[in-house]
Amino acid sequence: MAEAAKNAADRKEPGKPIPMEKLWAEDGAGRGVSEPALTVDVDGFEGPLDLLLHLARNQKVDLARISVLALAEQYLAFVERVRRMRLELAADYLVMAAWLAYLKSRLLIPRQKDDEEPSGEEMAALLQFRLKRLEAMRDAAARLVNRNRLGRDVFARGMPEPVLVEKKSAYSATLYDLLTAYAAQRQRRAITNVQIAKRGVWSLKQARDILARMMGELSDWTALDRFLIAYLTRPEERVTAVASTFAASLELVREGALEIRQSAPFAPLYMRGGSKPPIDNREMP
Amino acid sequence: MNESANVVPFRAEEKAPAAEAHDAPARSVAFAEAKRMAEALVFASAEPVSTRALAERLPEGTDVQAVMEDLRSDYARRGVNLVRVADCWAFRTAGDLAFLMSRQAMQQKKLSRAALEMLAVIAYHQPVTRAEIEEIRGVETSKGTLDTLLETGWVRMRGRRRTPGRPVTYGTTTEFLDHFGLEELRDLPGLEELKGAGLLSPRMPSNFAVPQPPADADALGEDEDPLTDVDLEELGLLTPRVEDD
Amino acid sequence: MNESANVVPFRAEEKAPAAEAHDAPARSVAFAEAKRMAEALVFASAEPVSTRALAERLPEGTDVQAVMEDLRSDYARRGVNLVRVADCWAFRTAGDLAFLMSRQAMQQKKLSRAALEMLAVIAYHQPVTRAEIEEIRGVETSKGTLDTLLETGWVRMRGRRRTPGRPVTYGTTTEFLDHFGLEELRDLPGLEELKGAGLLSPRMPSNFAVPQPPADADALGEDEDPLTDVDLEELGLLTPRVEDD
Repeated sequence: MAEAAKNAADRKEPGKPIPMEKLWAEDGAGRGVSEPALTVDVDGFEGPLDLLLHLARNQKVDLARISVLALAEQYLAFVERVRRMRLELAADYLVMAAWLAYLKSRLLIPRQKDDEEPSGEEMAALLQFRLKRLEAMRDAAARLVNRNRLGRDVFARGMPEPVLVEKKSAYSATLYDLLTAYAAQRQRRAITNVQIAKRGVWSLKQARDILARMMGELSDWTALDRFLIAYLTRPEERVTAVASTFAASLELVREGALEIRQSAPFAPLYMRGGSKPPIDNREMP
Repeated sequence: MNESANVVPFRAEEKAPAAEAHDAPARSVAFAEAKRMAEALVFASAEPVSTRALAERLPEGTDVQAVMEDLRSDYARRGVNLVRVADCWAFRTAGDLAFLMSRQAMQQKKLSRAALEMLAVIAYHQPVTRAEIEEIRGVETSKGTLDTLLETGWVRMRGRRRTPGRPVTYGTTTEFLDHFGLEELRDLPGLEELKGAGLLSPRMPSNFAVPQPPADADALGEDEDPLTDVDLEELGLLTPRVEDD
Repeated sequence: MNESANVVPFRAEEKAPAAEAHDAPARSVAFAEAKRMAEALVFASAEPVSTRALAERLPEGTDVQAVMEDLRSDYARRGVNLVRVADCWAFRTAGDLAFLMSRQAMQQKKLSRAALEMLAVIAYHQPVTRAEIEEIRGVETSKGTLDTLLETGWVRMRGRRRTPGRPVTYGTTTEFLDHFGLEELRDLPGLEELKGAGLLSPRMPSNFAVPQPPADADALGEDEDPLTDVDLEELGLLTPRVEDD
């Protein structure tokens, strides 16, 4: 597993030196590892966008000129294959698959006249924007760590004469100290009788989180729920997923963060972002 | 006799604006003495010293900014430089002598790739909420990454966003600037370019260059190779692992 | 225009022995560079640096003694001096500026773990009584810890709870907010944010809650009475007034 991850990292830019990677410590913790016998090793990757970026670089052209369709197909092929082998993938990867499947359908189906949904090209541009932005941050990180750094390349006074105290208070502590102390003690007291429940159903919160995350990408009417459900769940979980997603979407509509419409009973549900941002439910008790 | 710009160690005091020295010798004396005091105060400390703290200790009426700028140019070409970090001042060994110094570099804890990436996102996009960081990185924050960054002292909670839910915002600290040798956030490498390219905005800017899609979405461009069915296993993406029990 | 010997901050490099500069400009460049290196090494070292250690690090053939003597005279009148201790070199702030350095020397103390924990509980759960703090922390509070917190100026007695025994309630002060860079108490991160930052396990029991501190730190709660002078006397915070007659 570790070996495979290493290979994946080594192959990132075939033929090119990868000085950036050298600066990164090995990631110890595996991700996506779960109970079932088989797991997918996406250890070398920081999420689906990173995987896409990697696949895009494999196209060996500038990010602005990649074939988004080919990229989407490649990603979906990867996910399909994983699913056929009944392996598990982290939810993030599946959310991306749902979105890409939708993007693909938009790119391939000719545009209708009264079509209010975003065009495939607009969606492709959005994906390219996100990839470019991520790559920019990646480069920025490399440029940062390559700077002359204090304690490595540049040094402070080795024998400080500790005489100048600026803070008025005689005591010092940081907010981080304070929060760590608080969290640690509350946890110590609370953790004694914690049972970790196995999740058999899609919680409302889960569905809400996923919807809220995808909404950032929905600028116009989108029949996203079907893609979401197709990729995100195993058949036996489908009912609970539909129920939770639907309930969560109603909640978002109530908040004004989402609009929904349906042209006829049992017709696809169309969604688009509302006028307000979703309430950050991390804050809600 | 300075043969090379590189070796001029100190600007001579004589080069101070002549007018000033002639007109107000008393002020000049006071100024030079203030420089000595500021120099001693900042030199003594390993931590950057704030302009405010200096103002409190220097004789009343001292133009601290001018004193510090003067000192900075005194030290500009020496082995030790006076640097500004946000609103603070510190002496640091010259960057070009890193080769010499790294022999005594202490072992530094390496940050994970995820942590570094998140640090960059926070630095360039601050103030930024966790949800926004996740949006940019396209992945949920794994446990401990943000924690690690807070622990380094480079990242801090800045406040709360005035939106529903009032999410906490994150930003960088003065220690971050000090560690990476930045005077201020505007000195972040490539910041202006990134801003200009619209890559620091949370949403895709309307002027973001949308490449003209080919008429036939399936047709490859001139400089495109068809994708081979990439062997995912070869890429190391798919490694079935049998759990031993 | 140097009016006083005392304020000549740096000897100009131009004053280097003319003969030397004329005869061997190349050597002079190397010499100046060696000075920069030595300066940086001595500055960054955690202890005085021996001439021998310097010789090892400076380019081969450097006249270390000459370099150091030259540096020493560079710094002779600055706010910082290069001093020789036995066969070692170190920078020291100038002796005549000692008055400056010791002026506000204040020992900064770190809060003990227990004090930090208690402070955090008071911040989040205020107004809170001592018994409640103990209940939350699950340990008895030593008198000293609470005293320390009151001494920091970050914690104050707010009032008395309207329950039997009328226990004193504790809360935080404005200095607390200042010190921790918070605009208001509600800026303290909540449950989900503590989890998000990796400070709290994501798997806390469902009934686990982090209280939201009051919006107005000064407003007394419904079941709180203000502290009276009598209370303060009882608590030993107000010296009993001597009735004059």
